[in-house]
Amino acid sequence: MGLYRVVAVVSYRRGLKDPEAETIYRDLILRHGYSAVKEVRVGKQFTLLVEAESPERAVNYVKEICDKLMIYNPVIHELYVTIHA
Amino acid sequence: MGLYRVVAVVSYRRGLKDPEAETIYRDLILRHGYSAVKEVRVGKQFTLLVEAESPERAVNYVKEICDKLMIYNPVIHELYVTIHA
Amino acid sequence: MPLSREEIEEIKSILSREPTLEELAMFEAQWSEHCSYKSSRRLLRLLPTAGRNVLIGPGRDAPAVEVFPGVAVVFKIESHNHPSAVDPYNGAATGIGGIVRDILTLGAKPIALLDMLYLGDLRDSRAKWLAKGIVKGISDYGNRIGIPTVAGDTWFDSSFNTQPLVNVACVGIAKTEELVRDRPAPRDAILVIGNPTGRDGLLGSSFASKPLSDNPSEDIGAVQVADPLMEKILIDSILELARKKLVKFVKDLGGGGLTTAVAEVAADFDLGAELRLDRLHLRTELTPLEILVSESQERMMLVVDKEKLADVVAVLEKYDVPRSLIGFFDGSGRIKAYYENKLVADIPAKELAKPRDIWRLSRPPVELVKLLNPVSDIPVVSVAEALDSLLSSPNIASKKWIYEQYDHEVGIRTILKPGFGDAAVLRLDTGDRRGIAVKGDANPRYTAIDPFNGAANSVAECYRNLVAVGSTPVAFVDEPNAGNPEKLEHFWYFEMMVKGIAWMTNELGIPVVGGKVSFYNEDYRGRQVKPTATIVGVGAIEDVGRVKSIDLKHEGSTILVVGTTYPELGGTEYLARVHGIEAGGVPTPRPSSELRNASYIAKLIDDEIALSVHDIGLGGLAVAIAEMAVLSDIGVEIDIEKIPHRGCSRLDEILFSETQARYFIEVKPERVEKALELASALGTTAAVVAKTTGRKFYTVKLGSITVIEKHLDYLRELHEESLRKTMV
Amino acid sequence: MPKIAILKFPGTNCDEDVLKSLREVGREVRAEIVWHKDFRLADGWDAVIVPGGFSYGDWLRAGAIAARSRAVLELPEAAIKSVPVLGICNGFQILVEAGLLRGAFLPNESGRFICRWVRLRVDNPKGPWLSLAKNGDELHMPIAHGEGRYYIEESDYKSITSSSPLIRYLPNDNLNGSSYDIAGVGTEDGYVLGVMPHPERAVNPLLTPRGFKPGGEVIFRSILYSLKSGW
Ligand SMILES: Nc1ncnc2c1ncn2[C@@H]1O[C@H](COP(=O)(O)OP(=O)(O)O)[C@@H](O)[C@H]1O
Ligand SMILES: [Mg+2]
Repeated sequence: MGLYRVVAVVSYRRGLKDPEAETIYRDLILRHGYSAVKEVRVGKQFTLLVEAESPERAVNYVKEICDKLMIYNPVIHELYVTIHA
Repeated sequence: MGLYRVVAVVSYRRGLKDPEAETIYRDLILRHGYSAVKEVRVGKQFTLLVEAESPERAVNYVKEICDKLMIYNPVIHELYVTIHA
Repeated sequence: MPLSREEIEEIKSILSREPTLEELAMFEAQWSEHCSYKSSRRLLRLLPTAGRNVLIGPGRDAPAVEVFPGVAVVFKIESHNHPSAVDPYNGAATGIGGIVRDILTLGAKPIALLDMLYLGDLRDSRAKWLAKGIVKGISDYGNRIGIPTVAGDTWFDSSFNTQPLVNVACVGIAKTEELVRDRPAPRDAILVIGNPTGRDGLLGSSFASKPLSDNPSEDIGAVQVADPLMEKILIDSILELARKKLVKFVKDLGGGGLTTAVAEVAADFDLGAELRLDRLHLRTELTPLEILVSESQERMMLVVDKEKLADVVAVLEKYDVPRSLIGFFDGSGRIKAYYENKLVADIPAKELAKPRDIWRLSRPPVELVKLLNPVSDIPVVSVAEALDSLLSSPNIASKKWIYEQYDHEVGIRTILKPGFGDAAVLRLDTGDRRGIAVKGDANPRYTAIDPFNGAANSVAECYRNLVAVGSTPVAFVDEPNAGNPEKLEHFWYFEMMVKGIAWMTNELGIPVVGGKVSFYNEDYRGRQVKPTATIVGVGAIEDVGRVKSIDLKHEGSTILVVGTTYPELGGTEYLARVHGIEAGGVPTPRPSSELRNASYIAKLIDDEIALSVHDIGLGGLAVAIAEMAVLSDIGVEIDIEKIPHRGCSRLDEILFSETQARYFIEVKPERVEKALELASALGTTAAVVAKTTGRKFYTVKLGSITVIEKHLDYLRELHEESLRKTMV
Repeated sequence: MPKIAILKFPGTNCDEDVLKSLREVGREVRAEIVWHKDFRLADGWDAVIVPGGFSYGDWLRAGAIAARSRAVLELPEAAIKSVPVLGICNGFQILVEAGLLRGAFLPNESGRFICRWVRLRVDNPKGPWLSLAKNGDELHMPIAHGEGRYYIEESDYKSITSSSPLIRYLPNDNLNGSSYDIAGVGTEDGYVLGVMPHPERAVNPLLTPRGFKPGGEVIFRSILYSLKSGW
C-alpha cells in the first residue's frame, strides 16, 4: 500500500463556451498587453490523497469517484485524471 | 518561436479553511464510503497557450502574468506553474 | 422532433419545389412544438386573455398589463425542464437568461424573478444532484444579473427524479408610453447583438419537443453554458437604447434562433427579410444551416431605423456588446437567406411562422377512477405526530435554504421578502407608495389526480396568495407542463389542465395574458412526470406600507378563520405524507367563495383591521397557523370546536383538509366585532377560533381537552431546518 | 454641491440602488453613475463609491479583474488627494484586490451565496463615511455575497485594530466566517472604507424586516455631512 496524490481536472468540453476563461483572456490578459498568450482555458483541479496498491489503482479509484459521485457532468465537462509527479 | 501550453495552478494556502474541498470530502466522498481518500484539495487551473522562444521563457512569461495581474493572491494562495507535458 | 412525412409534403407544396437542407432545418426549428404551439394553440384559445388593463396580450415575447395608469408591468413564464435534466446548473441558469430577455424585448426594466421548481425525491442521489445544480444555477445567474429572485414555489416528488420541472418567471416595469412597440417597416436594419453564435444549443427547441433519451450525455446539442455577464451587458445596453428611443422593435433569439426571430417578426408585420448569414459574428466556424437554427444564449435581435443606426452602435460600443448587422426587412413577405452571395433559403414568412394546428386526440387514463374515488377507512393516527411530519415535509418546510442563496434584495424594492408573505411585494418607485405583489404556484399532486380541478386550484391558490398580502390580482401567466402530446392519455392531462385554468380564471375574472407550454416531460421509460399547471400572478397595491405579512404581530390578539372547512383529505399533503396515499380526488375549487372571501380580506386590510393574513394551503389549518406562530415567535391557542365546518367527523379532517378559499387573520380584540360584522354584511363565513398568547407554545384544543401542545422552538427547528438537513 | 461618482463596471448591479438611497438621504448632492471607461478622477469628484454586483462576472476572484482596470488604478490617487472612497460588497472586494484596503476575500464558510439581514457594530468610527456614527453603534443591514469571508493575517490585524475604523458582525451574525468578525474596514484616516453588507439597502424603514432597523443610512448621512462641513 502506498499514498498517491491523484489530480483530477474538470473543464468545459471543447466547443462549449467558457465565459470565465474568455473574460480573463479578453478583459485581463489582452487588455494588459500580454499578446503572446493565444488562448486561455480554465479548469477546476481536485487533488486527492489516496491510499492504494499502485498508482494505476489510485487513478482508477479517483476516476470511479468522479463518475459515481458526479463530481463532473460528462454532458458538459471533460475529466482528466493523472497521478501527481 | 514555438507554442507552449503552460499550466498555472492556484490553490488555497494550507491552513485556510476550504469549504468546497471539505464538503466534497465529507459529504460526498466519505459518506459514500470511499475511505481510501485521505485528503481533498481544490484549486483552479489555468492553461495558457503561449507563443515563446523556449519553454522556459513561456513559463516565465506566465509567471509574470500571474504576478503582475494577480492571477493569484499570495496572501491566500499558492501558485504552481509548469509546462504541459 | 423531426418533421413528419405530412409536414415535409406540406413544405414542398409551400415552396412548390424540393426544400434545401437549410430550409428544412428552418422548418424543423420553427415547426417544433416549442416554437409553434401546433398541438396546444387550439386549446390555449380557451383562456381569457382580454381585460381592461391588458396592453399587450399573447403573441409577443411577453405581455404587458397596465397596473396603474401609465405604469405597465411586463411579465412572463418560461420552462427549462429539458435542459435542466441533463445539465441542471446551466439548464436552470439559461432558463433565467431567456425569461429576462423576453421582458427586455418591450424595453421594460426587469425587477423580479420567480422560480417554480418541481424536483425529485431528495433521497435519490441523481434527484439531489439535479436539485442542487438547479438552485445553484439560478442563484449564480440571477444574482449576477442583479435581478432579485423574490418568490417561487418548490415541490419534491419522485416522479421528477430524472426529469425535474424548472419554471421561471420574470417581472419588468416600464412607463406605458415607453414600451418598445413600434412597427418594423421595410428597410429597417436587423442587428444581432450579444454572444457570438456557436454550435451549442443547435436545435435546442426540437430537443425540448421530444422525450429524453436514456443516455442523457448524448444530448450535447442542447447544452449551453450560461454567461450572466453577457446577459447583464445586454440588459444595461437595451435599457439605454429603449430609454433613448433608438430601437423600433426588439426580439429575443430564443427557441428556433435566428429563424424564429426573423420569421415571426416578418409574419406579424407582413414583411419579408434579406439576411446575410456570413455577416453574423460567430464563436466557431458554422455552416449556414447551423447559423440559421443555432440557439446560442444571450443574443437578441434589434430592429433599427437606418437613420438611427450610428446612435445605436455608439451605445453598443460603450458597453462592448458584440454585434452584427445581418440584413434588412423588406416588403417581399419572404425570408431570403444568403451565405457568401449564395441564396440558401427562400421561404414565405407567414407559412414558416405559423404551421397548421395539429388536432391531437385525448383519452382519460383508465386508472383515473381509482384516483378520483374518495379514500375510505383512513386509519386514525396521532394528529400531534402528523403535524410534525407535515411541518418537516420538504413540500411544507421553509424554503430558506433555497431563497437565501438568491439575492432577493437587490434593486431595493423588496418590501415583503421570501418567507414573510404569501406573495412577494415590490415597490415600484413611481414617486409614491404603489407596488405590486407576485407569486407562482402549482400543486403537481392535485393535477396528477385531477388535472381540471387541480389546475383550477393552482389558479385559486395564486389568487389567494396575492389577496392575502393586500393586493388586487390583475393578471396571470400560465405554464402547463405535460407529457407527450402524441400519447392520448398524456395529452388528456394537458387538455384538462388548460380547461381548468380557463374555467377558474374566467370565474375569477382575471385574464391570462400569456404563458408557455411544456410537453414531453417524461422519463426515459416514457412515463410522464406529474403533470403540473404553474400559475404566476401579479397584483396591484396602492400603498406598500400597508401590506400584510404572515407573522403574528402581538400577544393577546384574536385569530379568525375565514371560510368553511370541508372534509377534503383527497390529494392532500397529509394523506400523502402520513398515510402514503395519493388519491381520493382533490379539494373542490370554489370560485364564488374565493371571490367573496377575497373581497372580505381586502376590506379588512383597507380598514386596517387585519394585523396579519395567511392563506390556508398545503397541510391545512394546522400547518398554516403553525407557520404564523413559528415565524413570529408568538404562541397560539386554537380551539377546533370553533372552526366552522360542514360534514367533518374527524380531527384530521378539520386540521389537515385542504379546502380552498380559506385564510387566517389576526385582529386586535377590540376590532373583532367589526370584523365579524363585515363578514356577515358580505356573506362571508368568519369565526373567532384562536388567540395569541404570551407562552411560546402552539396549542390545539378541543373544547377543554388539549390535543396538541408543542414548544415553538421545537416546531421552528422542524420547519426551518428540515430542508437544509436533507440537502447536505 | 458636492459631486459623488458611482463607478460602474460590466456586471455592477447596485449602482442605481446606491444612487436612489443617496438621494433618499439628502437632496443636496450630485451623484452620478459613471461608466468605468468614462471615469477620470480629474473630473473633480468629491467622493467615489464603488458599488456592489459582480464586476466582470466575478470571474477569477470577486473583484479581481475590475481591480486591474484603468478606473481603479486611478483610485490610489484619490486617497492621496483626500477624496473619500467607499467600496460596498463587490466594491469592497475590488478595493481589497486593488490593494487600497488590507486583507483578502475567501468563499463563505458555508460554500454558498447568502442573502440575509445581519447586525453589526462600529468600532473606532472616523473619517468621512462614519463621521456621524458613534463608537459601539449597532447597525443593521443585509449581506448578499458568496465570497464574503474576510481574511486578514494576525499581524496586519494587530496593526489596524486600534487605529482604523472597523465594522464587525455581532458574533452570531458572522455567517461567512470572516476573521475577527470583520464586515468592514477602513484606512487609518478612514478616507477609504469597505463594507461587505449593503448600506444602500438599509436606508428605508419600509424595506427593513421585523426586528431590524435601517442601519445603512448613517453612512450616507455621514458622507453628505462630511462633504459639506468637513470631518
Ligand atoms: N424556489 C423558490 N424560490 C424562491 N422563493 C421560494 C421558492 N420556493 C418557495 N419560496 C418562498 O417561500 C415562501 C413559502 O412558499 P410557499 O410554501 O409556496 O407558500 P404558499 O404555500 O403560501 O404558496 C414564499 O415566500 C415563497 O415565495
Ligand atoms: Mg400561501
